[in-house]
Amino acid sequence: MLDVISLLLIFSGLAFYLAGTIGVLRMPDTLCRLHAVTKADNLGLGLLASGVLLQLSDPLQMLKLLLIWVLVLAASATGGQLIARHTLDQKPNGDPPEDAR
Amino acid sequence: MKAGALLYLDLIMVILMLVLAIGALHARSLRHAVILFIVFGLVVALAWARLRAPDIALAEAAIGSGLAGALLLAALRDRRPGDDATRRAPVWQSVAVGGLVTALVVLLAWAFLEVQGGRANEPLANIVQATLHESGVSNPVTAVLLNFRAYDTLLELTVLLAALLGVMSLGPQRSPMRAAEPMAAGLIGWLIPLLILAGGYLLWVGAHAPGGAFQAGALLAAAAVLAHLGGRREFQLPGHTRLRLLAVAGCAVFTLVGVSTLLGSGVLLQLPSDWAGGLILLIELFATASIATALFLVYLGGHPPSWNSREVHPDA
Amino acid sequence: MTEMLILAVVVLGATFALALLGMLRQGTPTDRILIAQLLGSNGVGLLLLLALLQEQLALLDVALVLAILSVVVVIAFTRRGKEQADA
Amino acid sequence: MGVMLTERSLSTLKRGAALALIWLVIAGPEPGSWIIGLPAVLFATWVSLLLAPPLRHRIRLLPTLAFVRYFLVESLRGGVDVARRTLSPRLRIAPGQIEYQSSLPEGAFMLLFGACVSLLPGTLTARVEGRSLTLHALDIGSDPLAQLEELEERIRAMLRERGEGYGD
Repeated sequence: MLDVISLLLIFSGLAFYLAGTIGVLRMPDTLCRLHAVTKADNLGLGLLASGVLLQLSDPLQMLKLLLIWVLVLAASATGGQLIARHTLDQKPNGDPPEDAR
Repeated sequence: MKAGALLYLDLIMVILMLVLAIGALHARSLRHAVILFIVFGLVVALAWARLRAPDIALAEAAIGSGLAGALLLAALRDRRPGDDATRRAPVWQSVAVGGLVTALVVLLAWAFLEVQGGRANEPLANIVQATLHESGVSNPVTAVLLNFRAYDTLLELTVLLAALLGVMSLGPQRSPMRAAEPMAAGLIGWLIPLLILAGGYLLWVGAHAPGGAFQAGALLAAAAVLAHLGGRREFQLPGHTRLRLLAVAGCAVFTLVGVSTLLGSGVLLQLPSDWAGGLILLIELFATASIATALFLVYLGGHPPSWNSREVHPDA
Repeated sequence: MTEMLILAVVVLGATFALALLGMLRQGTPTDRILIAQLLGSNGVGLLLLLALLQEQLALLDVALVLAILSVVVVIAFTRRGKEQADA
Repeated sequence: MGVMLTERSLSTLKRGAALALIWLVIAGPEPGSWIIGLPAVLFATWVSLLLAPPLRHRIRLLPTLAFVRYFLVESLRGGVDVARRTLSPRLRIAPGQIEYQSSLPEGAFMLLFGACVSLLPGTLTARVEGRSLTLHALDIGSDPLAQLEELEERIRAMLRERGEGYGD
């Protein structure tokens, strides 16, 4: 039973990973792509990690998994913002010359 | 799905590594090349994980992808216009490099076959496992690196020191950055303590599980790189005497231990079994400090202002 | 269980490859660093699955290190653009 | 003076305890790990206090738990929303930018606000400047303002102004 739940979580995580990737490929510009990366991907990792968590026995290892997830969550929410800001800062004068090459 | 299906994953990784390596070499611009190189490091780290070599996966994730990525991006920032001109190498250079690489591949293939089926009577891994209890640690990789083949590691530390000396001769360091905007500063503010803890953990865990001085040093160096990127002026480099001491501490302590074992037992770096655990931790502690110092100074890309104060700066 | 885990690992590996091919096709460096971030998070997922599959909990540590250092790269990338804009 | 001192040492202790807990999670229960762990935690605490000074507000426990629950549900909705949009054949998006003025205290809580906005359905923080936020919305027609206000209200519920020692 536990195995079934765990696999369900892992595979639904995979579905969101896939959705995030397709989102990145289909979205029209950088800012829209960031939506897909920060949201779908985090959910993917969250579900996958909880699926893996059910298979562990040591509570400290479970907490470590939780730590990894929170870390990726916070990092990608803020990292996404840094990229978004970077994009906005470049916008007024079009793509900077080094992008054009 | 049988276990053989994992072969598909391995195949994907091999193809990706080749695509990325070629892509990085033939990228449109240096920026593209650097980003492809960072992702290459990521895939290599995953490949090591797949090969059940977490020690190397850790080192590759920390140094190959993370730290080297930050270093190359910083180097790009500093380049002057015109540096980016993609100069075609002369034919003789390409031929010479190609020849050397081919020779290396042949040598590696030969070494691989030799280890696989060859003349060695017993696989090395068995010998290591059989004598692991004498090494003072329970992680076979650390046992090899710091006990059985300690002089290799000592020489590696020396190579890093030599590289550092080369970088220090390049001129003054990268200039400090302006203070980061609030979001980046906030992120850096909680990442640095976490990197310190993770570095300490890898140093400690190296004794019985994957980890060790190189990985730990890389994480501490990454913490310092973040402080530089965030423009945090409250973290000053130590003065030049202390900085020099930090840079050579790893080699020095390692050599001291080696010489004392030479005096004690007559064999260089023959660690006595009952002390080995403590000695290895001691060496790793100082090696971590030196590696972190060296990697960060290499990131700075030149000597700190305090390094040689007698030098006359032309633009002063 | 093991068979399904293997399937999951292969599917995630294929997703990784798909994102990477998208990266090679995409234009600007900013888009590429964005996809690098996506790949980093895919990589963490792969490591977690491999930790379970290969029964190597040390791979959790690799995932932790990867998670931290992929942000360091994003910071290094975005900070560099900022400086250039000022120059 | 005495009150301020205790406030300060209390927040130092809290920071240190949090980092020690993280060490325990990373390194595991073996007591030997504290040979490296203790100095590492002390150093990390010192550095952490240099980088991020103690908060001026106290966090209330129950609203925080409620917030965690709200956050988990919303990020699930956010992921489902963006997945549905991308997978629909016609890519249902109408992107646009919004400026938002928040009344949260500047600093850590604004950053938390900004980070959470990025995980709510359809919105992404692009810039935080003091109390004003520049957002990018995936569907400008879906009125993102209501959910921003709710998020802000829930963050405000978590904090309580510090009584004595406030304004040091």
